[in-house]
Amino acid sequence: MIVPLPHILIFSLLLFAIGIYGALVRRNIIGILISIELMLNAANINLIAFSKTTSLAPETGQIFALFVIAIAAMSAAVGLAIVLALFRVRKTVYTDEVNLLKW
Amino acid sequence: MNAVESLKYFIPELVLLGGAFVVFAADFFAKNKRSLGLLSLLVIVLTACLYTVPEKPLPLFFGAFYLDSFAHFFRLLALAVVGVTLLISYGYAPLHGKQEGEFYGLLLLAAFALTLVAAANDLLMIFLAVEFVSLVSYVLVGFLKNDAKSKEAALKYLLFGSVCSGIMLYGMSLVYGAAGSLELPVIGNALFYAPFKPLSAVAVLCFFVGLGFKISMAPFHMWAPDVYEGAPTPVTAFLAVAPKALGFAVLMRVLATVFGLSWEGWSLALTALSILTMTIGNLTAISQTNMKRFLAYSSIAQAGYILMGLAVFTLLGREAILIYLAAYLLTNLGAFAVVTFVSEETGSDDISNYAGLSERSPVAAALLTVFLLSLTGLPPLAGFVGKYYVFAAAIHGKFITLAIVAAVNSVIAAYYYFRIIRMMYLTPASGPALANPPRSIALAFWIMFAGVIAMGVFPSFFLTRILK
Amino acid sequence: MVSADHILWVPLLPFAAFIANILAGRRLKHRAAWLSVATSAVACAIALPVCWAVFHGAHFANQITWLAIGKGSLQFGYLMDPLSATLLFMVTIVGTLIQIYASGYMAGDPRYSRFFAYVSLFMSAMLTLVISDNYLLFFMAWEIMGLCSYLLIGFYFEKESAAKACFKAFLTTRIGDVGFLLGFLTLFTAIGTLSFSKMNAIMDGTYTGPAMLIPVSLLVAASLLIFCGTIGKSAQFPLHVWLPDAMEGPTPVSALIHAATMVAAGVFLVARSFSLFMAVRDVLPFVTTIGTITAFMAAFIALTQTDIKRILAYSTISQLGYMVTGLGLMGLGAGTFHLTTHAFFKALLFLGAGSVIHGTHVQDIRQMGGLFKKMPHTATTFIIASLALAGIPPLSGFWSKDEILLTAFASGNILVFGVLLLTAFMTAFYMFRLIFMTFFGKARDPHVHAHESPAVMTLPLWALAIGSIVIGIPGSPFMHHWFQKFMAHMTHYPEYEPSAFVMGCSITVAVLGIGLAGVIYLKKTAWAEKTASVFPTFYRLSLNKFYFDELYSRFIIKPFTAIGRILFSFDEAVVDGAVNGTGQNTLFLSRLKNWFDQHVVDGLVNFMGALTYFLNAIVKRLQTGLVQNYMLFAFLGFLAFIAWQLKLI
Amino acid sequence: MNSHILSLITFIPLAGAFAVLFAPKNAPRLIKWIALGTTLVTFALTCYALALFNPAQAGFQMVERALWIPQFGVQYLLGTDGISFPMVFLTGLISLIACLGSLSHIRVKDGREKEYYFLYLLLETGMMGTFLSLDLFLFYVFWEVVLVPMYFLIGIWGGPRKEYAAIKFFLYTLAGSLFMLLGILGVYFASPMHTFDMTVLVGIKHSLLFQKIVFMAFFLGFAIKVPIFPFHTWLPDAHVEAPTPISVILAGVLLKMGTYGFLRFSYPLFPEAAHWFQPAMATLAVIGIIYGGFIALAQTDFKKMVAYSSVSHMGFVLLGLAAMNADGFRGAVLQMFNHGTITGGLFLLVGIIYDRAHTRDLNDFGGLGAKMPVYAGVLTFFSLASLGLPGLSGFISEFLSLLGSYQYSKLVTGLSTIGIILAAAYLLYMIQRVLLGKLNPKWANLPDANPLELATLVPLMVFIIGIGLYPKVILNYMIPTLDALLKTMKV
Amino acid sequence: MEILTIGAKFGVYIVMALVLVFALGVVTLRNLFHSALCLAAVLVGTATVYLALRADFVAAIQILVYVGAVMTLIIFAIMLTEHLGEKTIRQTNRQSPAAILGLLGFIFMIGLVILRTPWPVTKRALATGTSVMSLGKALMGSYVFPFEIISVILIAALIGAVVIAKKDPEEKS
Repeated sequence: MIVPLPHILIFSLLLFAIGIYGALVRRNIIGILISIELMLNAANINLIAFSKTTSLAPETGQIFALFVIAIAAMSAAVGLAIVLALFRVRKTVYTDEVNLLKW
Repeated sequence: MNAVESLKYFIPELVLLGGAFVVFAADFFAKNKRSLGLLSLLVIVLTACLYTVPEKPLPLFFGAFYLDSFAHFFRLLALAVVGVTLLISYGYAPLHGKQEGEFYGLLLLAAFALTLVAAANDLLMIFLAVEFVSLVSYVLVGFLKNDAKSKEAALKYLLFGSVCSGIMLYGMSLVYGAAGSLELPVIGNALFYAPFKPLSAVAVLCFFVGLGFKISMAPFHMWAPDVYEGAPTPVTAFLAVAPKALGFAVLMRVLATVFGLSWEGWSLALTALSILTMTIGNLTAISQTNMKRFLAYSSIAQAGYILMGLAVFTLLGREAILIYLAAYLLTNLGAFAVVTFVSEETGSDDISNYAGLSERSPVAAALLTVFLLSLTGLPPLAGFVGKYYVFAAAIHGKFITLAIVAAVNSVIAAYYYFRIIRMMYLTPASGPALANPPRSIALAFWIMFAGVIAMGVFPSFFLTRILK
Repeated sequence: MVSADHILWVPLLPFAAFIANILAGRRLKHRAAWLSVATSAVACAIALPVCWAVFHGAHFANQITWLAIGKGSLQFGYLMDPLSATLLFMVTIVGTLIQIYASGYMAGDPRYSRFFAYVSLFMSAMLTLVISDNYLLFFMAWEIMGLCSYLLIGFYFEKESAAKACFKAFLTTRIGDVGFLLGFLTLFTAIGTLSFSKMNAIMDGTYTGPAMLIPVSLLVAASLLIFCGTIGKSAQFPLHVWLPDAMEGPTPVSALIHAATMVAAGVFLVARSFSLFMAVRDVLPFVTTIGTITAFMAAFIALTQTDIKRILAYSTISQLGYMVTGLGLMGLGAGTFHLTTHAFFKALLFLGAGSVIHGTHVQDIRQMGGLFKKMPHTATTFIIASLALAGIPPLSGFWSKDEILLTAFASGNILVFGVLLLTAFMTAFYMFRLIFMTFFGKARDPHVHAHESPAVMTLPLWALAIGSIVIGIPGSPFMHHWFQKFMAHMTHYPEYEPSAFVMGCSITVAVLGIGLAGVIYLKKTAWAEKTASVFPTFYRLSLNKFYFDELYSRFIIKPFTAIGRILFSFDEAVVDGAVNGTGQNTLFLSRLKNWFDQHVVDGLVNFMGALTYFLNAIVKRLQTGLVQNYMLFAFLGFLAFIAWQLKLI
Repeated sequence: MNSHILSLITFIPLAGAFAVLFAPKNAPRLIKWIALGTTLVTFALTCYALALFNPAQAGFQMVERALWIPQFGVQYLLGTDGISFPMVFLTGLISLIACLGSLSHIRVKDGREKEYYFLYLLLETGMMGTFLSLDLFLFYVFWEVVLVPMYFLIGIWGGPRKEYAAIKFFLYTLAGSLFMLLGILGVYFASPMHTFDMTVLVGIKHSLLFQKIVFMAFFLGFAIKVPIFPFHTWLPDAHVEAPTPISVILAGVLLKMGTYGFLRFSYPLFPEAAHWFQPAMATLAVIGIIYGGFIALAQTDFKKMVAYSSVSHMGFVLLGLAAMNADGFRGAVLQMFNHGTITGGLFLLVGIIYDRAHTRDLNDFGGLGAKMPVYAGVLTFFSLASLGLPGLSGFISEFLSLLGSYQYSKLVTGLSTIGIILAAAYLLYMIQRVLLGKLNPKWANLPDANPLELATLVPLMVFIIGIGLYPKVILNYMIPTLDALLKTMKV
Repeated sequence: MEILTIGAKFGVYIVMALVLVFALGVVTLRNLFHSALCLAAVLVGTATVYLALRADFVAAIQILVYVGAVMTLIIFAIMLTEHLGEKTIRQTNRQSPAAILGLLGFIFMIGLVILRTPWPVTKRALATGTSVMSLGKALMGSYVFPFEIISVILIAALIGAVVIAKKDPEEKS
């Protein structure tokens, strides 16, 4: 192991936190989607790291990571499709301008 | 069980999946897109016919598709929901002629995804299946063209859902690190180790976020009203029941096999969450003016009651969840079927449109009343059986405070359900009589009505089948 | 014991008349009266032989189980002993005569049959009461009489005064009745029975059943509470206020119910419970005091009244006080005797007054005068009755009144004796004031055209007059005080030798009273005003009936209304519009409670509702429609749960 | 037939309800006849059951037992005894009377007869079931079934504030009954064999603490229904706003369900707790009696006055219950029956005058006694019965209640008698304002009560007089059961 | 070797630090296009970390799928929805203080848990590296079901994305 496991975990935690921050504060929907990619990426780092250290079958974590990448790609695709569709009807990509539905 | 051996048990799902692709394909050729709806319905019926009750748990595909009676119940439930949703959609005009084929196909895929959720027994499959359901749901919610609300709902659903499943994924990764495996039972054994307790706590809460979002548990419920309001009404009906039920299924599995042994703290947490959920749902529902939004809050509150069973988590508690879900399915789908029809006819979802419905469409009003009464939990209707069960579980598990809070909440709930009933019966009509409902919708709500009554009057028939 | 079950027809016949009249009254028309009279007469015919037998020492009783209570049961039945025989004798005769009279008096009234229905019901109840053998049946009959009284006082209900009077009468007596009810409940708790004969046996110590320990305090409470019933029904101080107002009813009603029978039932109650009172003699002075106060006070008020019926009403109250006093002094025979005689002559007086009213259509004696010549039969009988009331020998009233005076004198209560003597003087005075102003002198009001009443009315007058004369004989020395000895069968009470002194005093005050009245109202009419101006306080006290009504309305209410004005600024209409003292009092209280009900009890619930809505407003605001707000909220919730679960909080 | 007589009594109204539902919409006459026929048949069946009923037997009779939900031991268990039978009879009677009353008092908009009579018959099934079921679960089901039709009947056909009154009634009762449900579950799980069967549950002894808690839970449910003092505020609203026949049902039958619950469930199941709560119950009874009386006195609304008088009179039922002795119980059950007939009659009378005058303001009337002699006579009759005039039924039950409570507490009894005086005051004050005095010229043309209206009142009068003169007739049916109950309560 | 190992270790730390810096850039930069570029950098950096953890195949996929496909998609979306370099509009909403506070708490608590947890480290796992072959075998063996499922999901997502993004045929543009 090239770096101690906890260091990697803290690294991924910080990355995850930054991702959440982005999701919480970015106004642009695409920005939020990007931030979500960060979050998934952070989780992937965890999976890879653990697969290296703890797993009985080392492939497990990596395979999980692969699937996560695939899912991330798909949700990005669907997400961006929705953004485009929304942009078409609302002419905006800012979340705080998308609040027809409330209360 | 390896892949080839598993296939023979997997035929119904294959039929479902194949059916979905057939519908997608047929969409290119079929002139009459409407017939695709019937085709989809046929697929559902066929699948249901092919289902067999698993005698013993079958770990199909190396355990990735874990078919036991629990999974069987939920796949039946999923199929039922999708079937009724199909019926409702078939009579839902805004969809007519607009990519109808894709819509039905996606619904069939949703049924397939839900089946996967029901049978998921490791972290990977849970994540995949839940994401599958979510992705299909996002698309279904945003299906209506040029409908700002529909798109907005889809967007909110997507963003909120992605963040929540991100958090769940993070929690899964931690659990994986601790146990070194994705198998639920292995994880359960590993987490039994005392120093993992804080980790367990964090992990279980991460699961609560990811699945709590699905079951609209407070404080992860806030997407629900907006999405329910914005989505096409049949989709709302689908969302209000199917993902929620399956969310409960996964939660039950996870809690039972992973955290059941290692750590009891979640019981208290769930008690709090249950109270929070039902209270917030009920309090907010009081002042709603949009029918779908109103039902969204109501379904949040209902989730709170179901959570009672989860919090108690005795045998009785687990049974209570199943029973409640079955009752909830019948009642809510019925209600949504009526709501679809009324919104369709009156042109909006406003509760004020329901004024004098008893004169404008006596049958719809009477049925909706029955469904609302069932939601209130009045005997002899299905909702009462469910409510009875969760109360019984709470009392039996000595969760007295929870039971009392739930009782008080039920009174508040009765108040707002009766607001609608009052609107329908005590307020003068706001327009001319409504036309007869489309046959498919009528079929849907009559079936649900029969179910609600039958389950209320002869619960034992249902109980033996559900609890088997 | 011998049975005489046919006695049951006595109350049942009038009841049948009641049913017939109520259901078919309109079709019966004037025959309604004959139905009532006939049933009453037949009842009389059945009752008299039984009474006769009892007078000769027989004793009848029988009962059936009516109601199961506790481990035992309540027996209903009749009891014919000297007391009930006496009353039965009196009630049937007087009742029948009065109904005959009423058939003439009420002629032409639109609710003619209704009247006789009520009267028959009353007769039925009164007769039931008389022959009943236990407290519960007694009480039931008692209450139904109260009802009839209510209905008959309010017979002319179109008059506001009548409407109010009947309400007042029922409510006031009901206060006493509740006491009575509690009284016999207490008694039941103490001795386990409500039967008169059983109670008498227990009190006399002749009871043969299992021995029991009787708490004396309970008996005292029971006797006092039962006496409350008497106070209400017999219009004793301080609940006497309803009786004068009750004169709003038709005059035969006043005669029957409010003079001869119902009001006497209160006295009868004490006589019935005599063994109880004798067992706890400590309460007797209380009874005496109430009786004496009532007797004096009512007579004093009667001195200045001008309404012919009101004078008689106060006279009735006064005479009832006499009876109560007699009983309070352990004079069972004396009290009962006076009760019987009084029934005859007071009924006669009322009927006479009714005849006068019938003939003149006025009630105020200041508008009358010189009626003797125009109404000879009425006047003659009226004078006979007055003489009897005043206590002029050998008329019946003399003997009975003398008996009470003798009891007072001989038992050593000189103060009581003195007061009673004074009362007797006043009685003679006001009665003859009435007679002189009504029948003698000149006609004062030219608009009054008097005429004699028809025979159907005068014949009963004469019958009663004869009764008033002779009915005293059985208790007089001519028959060796047979009646008193007869009563002594019932229970042991001290007997007194007749005293010439007492007789003398009695006759003297009576004559003095009559004489003074004659002087003032026939010769020196100015003296009346002069006396009034000499003693203004007394005059006003008497004229305003000791301000009882005013006291009741003002003294209990005023503090409340003051608070009410300050706190709730109640409109005066509410308070002023109330009927009477208790009415106002309770009205106020009930409004207060109503307010409490609406604002506090309901308020709590509404508060819960408001709270719900308040929380709703908060929770609703969280739903901003901004998805990132939702996420933040969810995330913070997630954090809070982590913190809680990790025990950081 | 004999073996299923109770089921027939319970479900014939339901069958009638469905018959009404499937009747053609534009045949109001047919619907009315179906409804009337159904209630009549039901009443006839109760009379037939009366003949079958063995008054000397203390236990449950005509028991019908079948498994309903075996998973949690719920049985379809019907049976009757001396406590429930008078109530069933009362329900049959009042339902018939109120149905008759509906013919004249319910002015329905076109086509709504169907809804009305459907709900009405559904309500009857609920009431019958409540009184007949011996299984706690079944009881709860029927108990709740009553609520919904009631909501609609008040809400659709009620007075100006009907919506408020209906929802208030509904929520109050629902709140109470939910707590009762929790209590029922508590009892269920505390029983070793997990059963709802009353006949079995009676034999189980619980700890005092448990008894107290569960008694409280049941108490909330029943107290709201009775209603007992602080929970009574739904009553005036509901009674006043409800249409006349429904007021009759409310006062005549629904209130009894609460006190019936005490006798049927609370007392035999939790005898020790019952004794522990005895002072509290007696106190609440007295408060109810006096409080209701005072407020009734202050009312200017005729119907509200009658409504509050119900609070007072039901206080006597509670008083008898609180006495916990033979006389008290007999008084209580009898008072339940009597209050049903008397107050039911009073509500009908209010309805009659309201139909004519369209006002219920007492101060607005006056002198009607001359104008409407028959009406006046009947009104006076019912008022007298209500104020406890001996010879009429109300007296007997109040007397027995007082006799019972006297053996428990003299103070309580003494205070309760204030209620008797108050009853006289408010009822006579009402009579004075309505019937006596000068005729308000506004009402010069009011017609007297018609035969249809009288037909609803006369049967009640027969019962009132009959029981008043010879109470043994009905008491005999109750005594063995009540004595047996008393025996089980001796701890 | 020593120096090489230390150097590599040092290098990994530097990469991790850079990744974090770029990640901050992703969420804070006003220009969304720049954010996207930062994301690319983050993804590449992460791939480097994967390499360091001897997950070569995943690293490769990361570069291919993420940087290659997803980034392209995102940049297309950015270009379709707004003009490049639009800097004047505020890019963050008002809840960032609350978010920062919450996240500090989150980092603190989760960090605590991470550091306190005795992560099991199996020697064997450390020793054995994973080859692409073993991955492939696993994917075709015990993970064949999820593998097939993900293809279904892909189809569903594709159809969904097309359906959503497609213009209404009846709409008159």
